[in-house]
Amino acid sequence: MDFIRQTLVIARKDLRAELRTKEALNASLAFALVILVLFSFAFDPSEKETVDMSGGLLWIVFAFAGTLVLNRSFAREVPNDCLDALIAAPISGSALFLGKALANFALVISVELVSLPIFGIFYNVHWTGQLWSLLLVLALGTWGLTVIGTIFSALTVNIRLRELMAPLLVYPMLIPVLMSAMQLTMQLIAGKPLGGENEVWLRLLVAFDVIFTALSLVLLETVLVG
Amino acid sequence: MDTRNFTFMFYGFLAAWLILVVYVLSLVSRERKLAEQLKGLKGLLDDRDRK
Amino acid sequence: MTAVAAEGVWKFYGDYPALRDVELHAEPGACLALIGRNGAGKTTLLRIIGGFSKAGRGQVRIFGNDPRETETRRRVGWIGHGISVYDELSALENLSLFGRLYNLPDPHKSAMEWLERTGLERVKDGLVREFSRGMRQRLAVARAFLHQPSVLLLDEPFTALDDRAIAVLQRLLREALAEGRTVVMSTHQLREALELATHVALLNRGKVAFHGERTPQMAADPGWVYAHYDEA
Amino acid sequence: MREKLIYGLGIIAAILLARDLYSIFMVLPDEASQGMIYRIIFFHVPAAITAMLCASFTFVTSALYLVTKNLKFDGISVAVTEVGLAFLAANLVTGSIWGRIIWGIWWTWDARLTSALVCWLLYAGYLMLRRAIEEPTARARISAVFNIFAFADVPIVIFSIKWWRTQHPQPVFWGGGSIDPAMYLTAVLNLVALILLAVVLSLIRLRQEEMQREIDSLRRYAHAV
Repeated sequence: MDFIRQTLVIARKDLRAELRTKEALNASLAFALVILVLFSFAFDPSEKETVDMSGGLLWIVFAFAGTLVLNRSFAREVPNDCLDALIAAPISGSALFLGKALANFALVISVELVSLPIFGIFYNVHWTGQLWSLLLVLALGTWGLTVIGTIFSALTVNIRLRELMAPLLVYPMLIPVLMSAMQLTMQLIAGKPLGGENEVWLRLLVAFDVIFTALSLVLLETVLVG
Repeated sequence: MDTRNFTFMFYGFLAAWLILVVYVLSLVSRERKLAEQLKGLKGLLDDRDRK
Repeated sequence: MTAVAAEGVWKFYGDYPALRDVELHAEPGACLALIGRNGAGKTTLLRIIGGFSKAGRGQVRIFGNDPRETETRRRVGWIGHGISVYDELSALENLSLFGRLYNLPDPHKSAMEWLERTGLERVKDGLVREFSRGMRQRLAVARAFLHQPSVLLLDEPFTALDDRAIAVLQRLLREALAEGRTVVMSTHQLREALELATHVALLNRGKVAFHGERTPQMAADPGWVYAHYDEA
Repeated sequence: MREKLIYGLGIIAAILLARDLYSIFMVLPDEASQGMIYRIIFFHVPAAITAMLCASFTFVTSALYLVTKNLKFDGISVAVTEVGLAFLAANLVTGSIWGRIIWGIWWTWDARLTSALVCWLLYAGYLMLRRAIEEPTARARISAVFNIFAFADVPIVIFSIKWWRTQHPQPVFWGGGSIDPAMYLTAVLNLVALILLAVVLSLIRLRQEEMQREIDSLRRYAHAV
């Protein structure tokens, strides 16, 4: 179907362009590692404390490192007026959004999958206990992060204070995602299963992803075409 | 308990009113600034039209 | 069927009317030059025709359809101020990317064809970042012609181009017009534009001050139109 | 016409507020456990409700702008949002002062207070975003889209923070807590008074927004000539 093909074309373009320069990817990875190291110096947590704060620490790292990549998403189109070429191309706003979101998702997930083992080593936390549930939470949380990051990168693409404005707008929006992801990650690392009273957090995460993916698919066209 | 209770209630009402008053004052000052700009621009355009 | 038609188009920036009741049309095979001072609304009008922004009031039609419709966009080519190609990708990668976006039957073949026609086939695998200005501009021209658009919209095409790129663009535009395609361009370079133009439209502070055929007299003295129709 | 409306509503709001202040301090008895401090609730809760009403209203006008592209709705959106933010700030401050007595600490990461703070940050972002865009039409469009995203986030924020941690007493009016009819009447009257006050302030702010629009177009006209 055309929609899927065009989405993949956009996603592949974004990934190829990013992997060629790796500027945002390296910055994001370095940023994640620095925070992990600093936190271990700052708190020097005991075994019990580490597990308690694992969810919070990991998702703060993911959120901040992630936004470095996400802000670049539409900013990359500005130098040669490439955004005009994409708007002029016969693809719908939703295909453009989904393509960019998928590319961003892949990049942010890769940063996370690198930082997770490093977190395990630095804080000697056994995080592979419930690997599949953890990866599910990681995917859902990162998709929420990516959707909001991508649409706000588009929203602020033509604004002069773009680098400053995007984070200021994104973080308050992300609080529900970060909260539920932190809660679920901590429970999983502490060994508790996903069901039970964590169920409600999982539902909130899924609801957030669905609502804002739908909103972004509909509204990107309005954002880009004046 | 009672005196502290009263003082904090007083602070509470004072704070609530203070915020609203500060906001109203900012509205008033903005109103004056806008009116001046409007008058200045209109004056500028009138002179230019008369020339 | 009129290629490009603007009917009663208004465009507001806040309350300021950038375009005021613009009535313009271009038949297939015509080359309409939009001229006018800076801020007269040339680029604003062109961007509405290209579907980059919507008219406040009135409407723009390309072959009778709304410019934002996917099918219509498949038939429109655009050259703006920026070259709209990616520095991180090579010339061939850029053109095949746009070839796939425009759903061409064989993106690679069309890309190679247009690289040859703009003299870039030898550097097809070089990254655009390493290209000279002239090569980048010719690649932008190749991208605009890649999907054989029936309508070509050019926003001040001759300002940023070097001599070789201008020659290439003029040759391609003449061929396109001969094949019955339509060109609408906003421009300051009256000489290059008036050579190609079949019709001229003068915009003055958002209003159409003059719209008509290009007479030989205009080509001879580019300032003529301004003198007769452009009040202060 | 609008002038009369502003002054008329302003006077009604003032009268109501005076009556409420009188009844809050003079008429109503102290609450058994909390002593006098509970009186703050007569401002704390109505301020939150007014702020929430402002948020919903500005969501509607933002959506209307996107549909009609009429700048009037954009003006209303910014006016109502700004007033809503002022009331939410009042709610936050009174809440923390009340908390100081009840829970002994200035700021508790309690569900209601935290979600009010997050909502405040969201809509403060809206105003900052507006200030970063000059061109009026683009500003209206971009801020309307942001407003829709912010409004969609509010319920999720409230739920997520409520589950995260809750110390806030069950809602006194709807929580089935027994409430003395006189108190209830005063609270409702105070709510009406605050809503009227919000309408008045919004109308004033709207008039300023229109003046600003007129200034912008005169300035562009002056440059163009």
